[in-house]
Amino acid sequence: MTTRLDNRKVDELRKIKIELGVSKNAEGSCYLEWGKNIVIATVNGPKPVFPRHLADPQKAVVDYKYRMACFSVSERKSPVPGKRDKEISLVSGNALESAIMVEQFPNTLIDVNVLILSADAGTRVAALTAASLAAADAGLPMRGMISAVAAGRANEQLVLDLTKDEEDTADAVDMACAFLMPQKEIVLLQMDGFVKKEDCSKILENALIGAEKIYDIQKKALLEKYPLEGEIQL
Amino acid sequence: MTTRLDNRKVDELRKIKIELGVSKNAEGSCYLEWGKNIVIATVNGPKPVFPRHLADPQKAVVDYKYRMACFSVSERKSPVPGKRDKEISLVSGNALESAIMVEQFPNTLIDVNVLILSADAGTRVAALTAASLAAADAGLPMRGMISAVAAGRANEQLVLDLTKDEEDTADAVDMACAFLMPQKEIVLLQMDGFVKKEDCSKILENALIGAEKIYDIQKKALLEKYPLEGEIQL
Amino acid sequence: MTTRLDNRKVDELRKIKIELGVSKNAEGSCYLEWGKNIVIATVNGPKPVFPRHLADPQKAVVDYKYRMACFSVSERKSPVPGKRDKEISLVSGNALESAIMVEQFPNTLIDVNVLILSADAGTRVAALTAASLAAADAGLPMRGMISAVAAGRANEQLVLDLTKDEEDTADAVDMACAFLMPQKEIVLLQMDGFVKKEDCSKILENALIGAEKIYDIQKKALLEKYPLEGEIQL
Amino acid sequence: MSNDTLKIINAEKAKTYIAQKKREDGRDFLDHRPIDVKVNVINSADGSAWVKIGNTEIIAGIKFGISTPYPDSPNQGSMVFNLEVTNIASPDVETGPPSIEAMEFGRIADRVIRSAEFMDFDKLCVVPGEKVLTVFVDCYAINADGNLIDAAQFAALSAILNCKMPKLDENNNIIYKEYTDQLLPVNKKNLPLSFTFYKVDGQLLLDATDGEEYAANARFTLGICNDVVVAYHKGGDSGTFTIDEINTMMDIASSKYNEIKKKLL
Amino acid sequence: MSNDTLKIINAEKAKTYIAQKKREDGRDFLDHRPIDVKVNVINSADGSAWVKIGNTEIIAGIKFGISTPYPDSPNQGSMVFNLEVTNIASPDVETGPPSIEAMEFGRIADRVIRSAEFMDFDKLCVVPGEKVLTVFVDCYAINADGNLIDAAQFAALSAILNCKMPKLDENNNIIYKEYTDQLLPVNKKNLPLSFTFYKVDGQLLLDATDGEEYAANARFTLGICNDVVVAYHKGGDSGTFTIDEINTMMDIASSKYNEIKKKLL
Amino acid sequence: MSNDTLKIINAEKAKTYIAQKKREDGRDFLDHRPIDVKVNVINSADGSAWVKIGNTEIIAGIKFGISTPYPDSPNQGSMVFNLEVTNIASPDVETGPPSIEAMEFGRIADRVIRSAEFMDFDKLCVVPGEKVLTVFVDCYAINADGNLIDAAQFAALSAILNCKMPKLDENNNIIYKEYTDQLLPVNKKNLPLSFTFYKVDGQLLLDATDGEEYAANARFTLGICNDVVVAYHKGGDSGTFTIDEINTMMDIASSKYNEIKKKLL
Repeated sequence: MTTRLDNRKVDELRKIKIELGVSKNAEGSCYLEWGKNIVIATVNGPKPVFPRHLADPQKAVVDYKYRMACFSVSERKSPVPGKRDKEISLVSGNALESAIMVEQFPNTLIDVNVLILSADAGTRVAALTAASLAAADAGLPMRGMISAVAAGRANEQLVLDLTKDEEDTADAVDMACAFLMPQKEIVLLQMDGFVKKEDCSKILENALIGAEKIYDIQKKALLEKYPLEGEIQL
Repeated sequence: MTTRLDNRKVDELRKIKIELGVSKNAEGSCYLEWGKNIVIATVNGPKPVFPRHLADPQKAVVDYKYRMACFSVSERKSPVPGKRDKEISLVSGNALESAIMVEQFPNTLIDVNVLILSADAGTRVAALTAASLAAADAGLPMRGMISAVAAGRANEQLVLDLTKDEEDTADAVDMACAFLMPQKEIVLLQMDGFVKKEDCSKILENALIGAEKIYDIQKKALLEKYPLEGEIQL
Repeated sequence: MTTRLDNRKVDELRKIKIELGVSKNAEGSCYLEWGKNIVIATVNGPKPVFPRHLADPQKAVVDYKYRMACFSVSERKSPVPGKRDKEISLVSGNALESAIMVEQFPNTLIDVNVLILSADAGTRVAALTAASLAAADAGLPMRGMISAVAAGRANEQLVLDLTKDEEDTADAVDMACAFLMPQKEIVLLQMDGFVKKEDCSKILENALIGAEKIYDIQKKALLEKYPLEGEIQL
Repeated sequence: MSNDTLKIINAEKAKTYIAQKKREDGRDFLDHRPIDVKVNVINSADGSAWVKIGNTEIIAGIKFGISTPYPDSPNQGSMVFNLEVTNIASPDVETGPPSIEAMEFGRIADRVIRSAEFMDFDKLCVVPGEKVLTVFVDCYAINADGNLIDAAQFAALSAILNCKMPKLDENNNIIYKEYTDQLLPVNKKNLPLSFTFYKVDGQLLLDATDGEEYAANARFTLGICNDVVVAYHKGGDSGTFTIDEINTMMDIASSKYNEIKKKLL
Repeated sequence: MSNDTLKIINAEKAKTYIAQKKREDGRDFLDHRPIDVKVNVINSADGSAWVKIGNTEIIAGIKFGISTPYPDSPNQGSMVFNLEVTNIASPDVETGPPSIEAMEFGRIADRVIRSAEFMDFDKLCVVPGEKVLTVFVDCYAINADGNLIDAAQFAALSAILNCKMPKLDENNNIIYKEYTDQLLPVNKKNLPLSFTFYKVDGQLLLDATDGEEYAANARFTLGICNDVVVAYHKGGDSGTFTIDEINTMMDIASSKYNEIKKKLL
Repeated sequence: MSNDTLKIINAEKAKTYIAQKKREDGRDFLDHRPIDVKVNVINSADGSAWVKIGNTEIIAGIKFGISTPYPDSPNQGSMVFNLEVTNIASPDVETGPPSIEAMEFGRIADRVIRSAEFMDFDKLCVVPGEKVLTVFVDCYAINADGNLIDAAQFAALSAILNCKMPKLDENNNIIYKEYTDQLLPVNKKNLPLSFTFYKVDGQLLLDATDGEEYAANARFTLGICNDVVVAYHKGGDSGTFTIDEINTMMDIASSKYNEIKKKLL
């Protein structure tokens, strides 16, 4: 097994640090360090929807806002959300919605905010992982956790959880995956690259292995803050 | 009589091809080729107006949207509608409204969309001619057709239906005219130039002659699709 | 006492000319020339608020719009209101609101428009002085007048009512002050500079002296147009 | 009483007068209200004019700027025209971005000024292909009581006619508030004037008031240079005109041309 | 009957058919509707294609522009892709700025085209570090009845494959409507094709109609070059897929690749 | 319970305490809550600080950019300051474009930092007249519980004070994440600090909480360098101050200057 740029094993995650309930004003919140990524997520709601015609009589609407701080990337990003931010917000909101029992709260809104403070590849999966924890921290009834991770290829080997440096290698491919756990259902999947079918399947398998690790870390974080409930719910 | 750049006679229209009902989703639609102009128009409604305070208790509101495809002109146009598009939409909507019995549908909206796919001078009159046909195709009760055409001056002679090449000649003047037919009432009239009063009157007369030809073409197209109704209504 | 660039005394105001009721459509209006500043202010209302959720059940909302004409400054200004315009509008609206008995008109809107036609330093205080007169001209019940003036430092001396030329001197400091008169309460106060505490207090005292002069000029203008009421109200 | 109700009452009043072959202010149908023009009223502007037509008041101000010419006209300066009709002009105007109608009014006034090769854009070239002068003409409606197109066009024209060329420094940048003794290069022979008509119950009205405009269902603006037409713009709702009416308006505008020209020159 | 009601009825109809292991138009679940491609249909465009998939119609048109290269790729031209889904395509689309869904559709189609190093951006360089060609690909939905991502991708691809390189003048500016005999530099071996699946009540559907899309709760788009995957994009509401389903869709798309490729080349 | 109702209750609670000459958290009226400053917390930023004042948390991050200087200061770099107060900081903040209040807060904090010639913009010049450094200071409210102006000003200041100058390559472009051993050129003697007071029922409060701010009807911010005033900004609704109150706040801020300065240096 060859060595990765940061000496991790091919199936090794970067260091992850989670703190729940960091935000005093939010009903649920999560601070997440994932390698050099830093993410804060807050969840509020369910609450009334304005304007009313945006409400859904069948379920709560999840308004997921993914934003990158201007200083989170190498060259300063404009503070105005771009197409990428809007697209990630849309698909991530759908992914998170599949984990929340939104049908219990018709005609309401669940506000989800994720701010990327520092970015080093994999921010959308880090954001979803944090947002899912913040939703649980907010006490929302959930049918599982969203455990998200990127898998891919770098320097001629299939690897888990790529860094920005790995993404910049010549043959790099990055597949952002989010699973509803423990059900192992895919709720987000995005990749652009050039990958043989067999490798594509293998990367997806790797992602699931990674997601299972993430799920364990998430459960541990929740059990620390909510010893009893955690045991039952997860 | 001197020859025109494309060898037409001074009072000769470019070749016009009309197809009604081209759009499956629209209640009325029209595909129009007019020389090198290509136009698609759709009409939907009457339908409820949102937000409600935009409704008119006396009549249907005609929301006419004139847009040019980015690739319809020589240098790529921005996809964002500009002042010119908005102004043409406003005056064309007023023109079309004079042909539709809008007073029969108070508090409703009639949506009119015109997309210019290829442009070679005279797009606003081509658009109105097509939109009027689409309105008839949609079965809206009408007090007449809007028959629109440009007339003007090019190469020292007064001509009908100028091309872009003619518009680029040194002394060119282009007068966009739309008539409610068969009443011969002017519903749109726009010109910028430097034209002696007598010539101005003459150009307007030429435009009416052109509009009568357009009107015949429109009737023919409608009679082809609606053999019986056409005979009675027009 | 050294001389100022325009030969005024340190506590001398520029020439002020006031005309009330200049705008036929407005319920109250004021044209003000203050040195080379030219300002027009109009006031309308109280009137219903749309959309309704912006209404305040306790009082009238004062919507103060400060705008500079494109040609009012040395280099042409964009017609789109910028952050500076919005900020001045916000703080000036709050200042004017303290003079109007807004609690008498719950759930309504008072529209205040100020257009700077020509600018030569001190436009925000000239605007407030004019807007307060326009509010009185509109017959709104008031607990006093807003008398506004700038005071500051230029060429090593503390002066009242700086011109643009004075503002451009090396040590210039400009403090925009608005007082509710005759109560002498501060309703707007803005300064950026580098001023010893003692001087800061002195500039503020100078501003009050200036505001008293402005208040006299305002009273005179109102008495001219409203001989009887003026005597009683002010 | 809401503004809308007031507008409807004013429109009804206008119609009642017209039915009796009169106008509320006693004018003939084809007369202007008194026109008053003051020039160079704004110290900060490079040129300016304050035009009153009855109760309608518009201020136009000019500023010069240096810009890069368009690739297809490397030796020509340019003009940017802007008309602002805000809440200050009338409580009826809603706060917010410019209305589509105000935009249309501005574009029509702009086109009339631009027509007839009135302004000599070649003489606004500073360094061919690199630097040209841009003339910014900004009009502000101060009080709106109808006929804003013509008032804006008159104000812009007056400001242009009384505006001196700016001095440039050695780097060809504008020295603010310093001028040569040359006026802005225009062709006074081709002075284009705007004449806007409204049609109320079949009657053509020149210089309509706000109430008359609200009562009308069709508008027509002509740009005229003596006996030459420089612009035609039909607007204003779904009313129609006949060819004869167009020709009539053309003749009326032409006959009034010199009277208005005198007020502006 | 409001558009929303109609959509719900159409979705219910789609579900009823699927419950009976059928589709309303008689197709198998993994079949396309008839695909019709016409190229060079727009005179004003440098390249164009009109693609019909059933009742869905999209027109793609190409325009060239000259621009400054990005600092990090001084020798590469660029592509700008834009998909417009307006009211003209369907009365359901609201007037106003593009919807977030239309934006997402455009971004997915864009990425599939961009993938697989299909376009050779190095050959779009005019003056290294200074001037490069930008290829503007603008797609307009003319009639929207589902599968807009694939239709836009097919239309863009067809327009690109049939587009000649523009002639440049001595200053390296584009001479409009004049072309060299070179085609746009693409690598036909790596032709990337888009395959979008929707999932309705557990059933995977290829080339879904509008009613089927409305009935679905998950969408998946694959970009495929033969037996190579070039893009994966899960979208469309909160439905989920299993790893097996992803692999199944990959195999289906791969097996249909040559059939679609033939229609476009 | 709606957020508005909660705000009213919190404001009433604040008023009740103040009527009893107390604050809910036991502080004196002119005391700050505990202030906690952590610097260089964000790896991707060139400088950063995380400031907590009670429950209020703001993160400031710095990024350098290369830009063209303004024509009137060809040898000076520039600073762009931005404060974002979004939904993440408080459920009360509405989704959408920045509120006018957040914009005002940012402008005041910006002005205090800019004052007193604290930053030496001459030393940010790279190539006179051509290239200068721009210092982007972006502040994000992470949790909003009052006193955002001062918290943002403190955070920005801390980030600035701990930020090293970037290395440039031979073309004078920034090499990301490489720094010289020089700090950002500032004049520490002129360290300007922001002190914001709110007035509730006639009582002046320093470092107000969200509930206290909602109860107040006037706000006053001073920028102070020791015994020098660098900024005055009255804001916050229609309440008023007397000249004596302004002088009192000036003296209080001046007396607290060194205590706060120590926390930031």
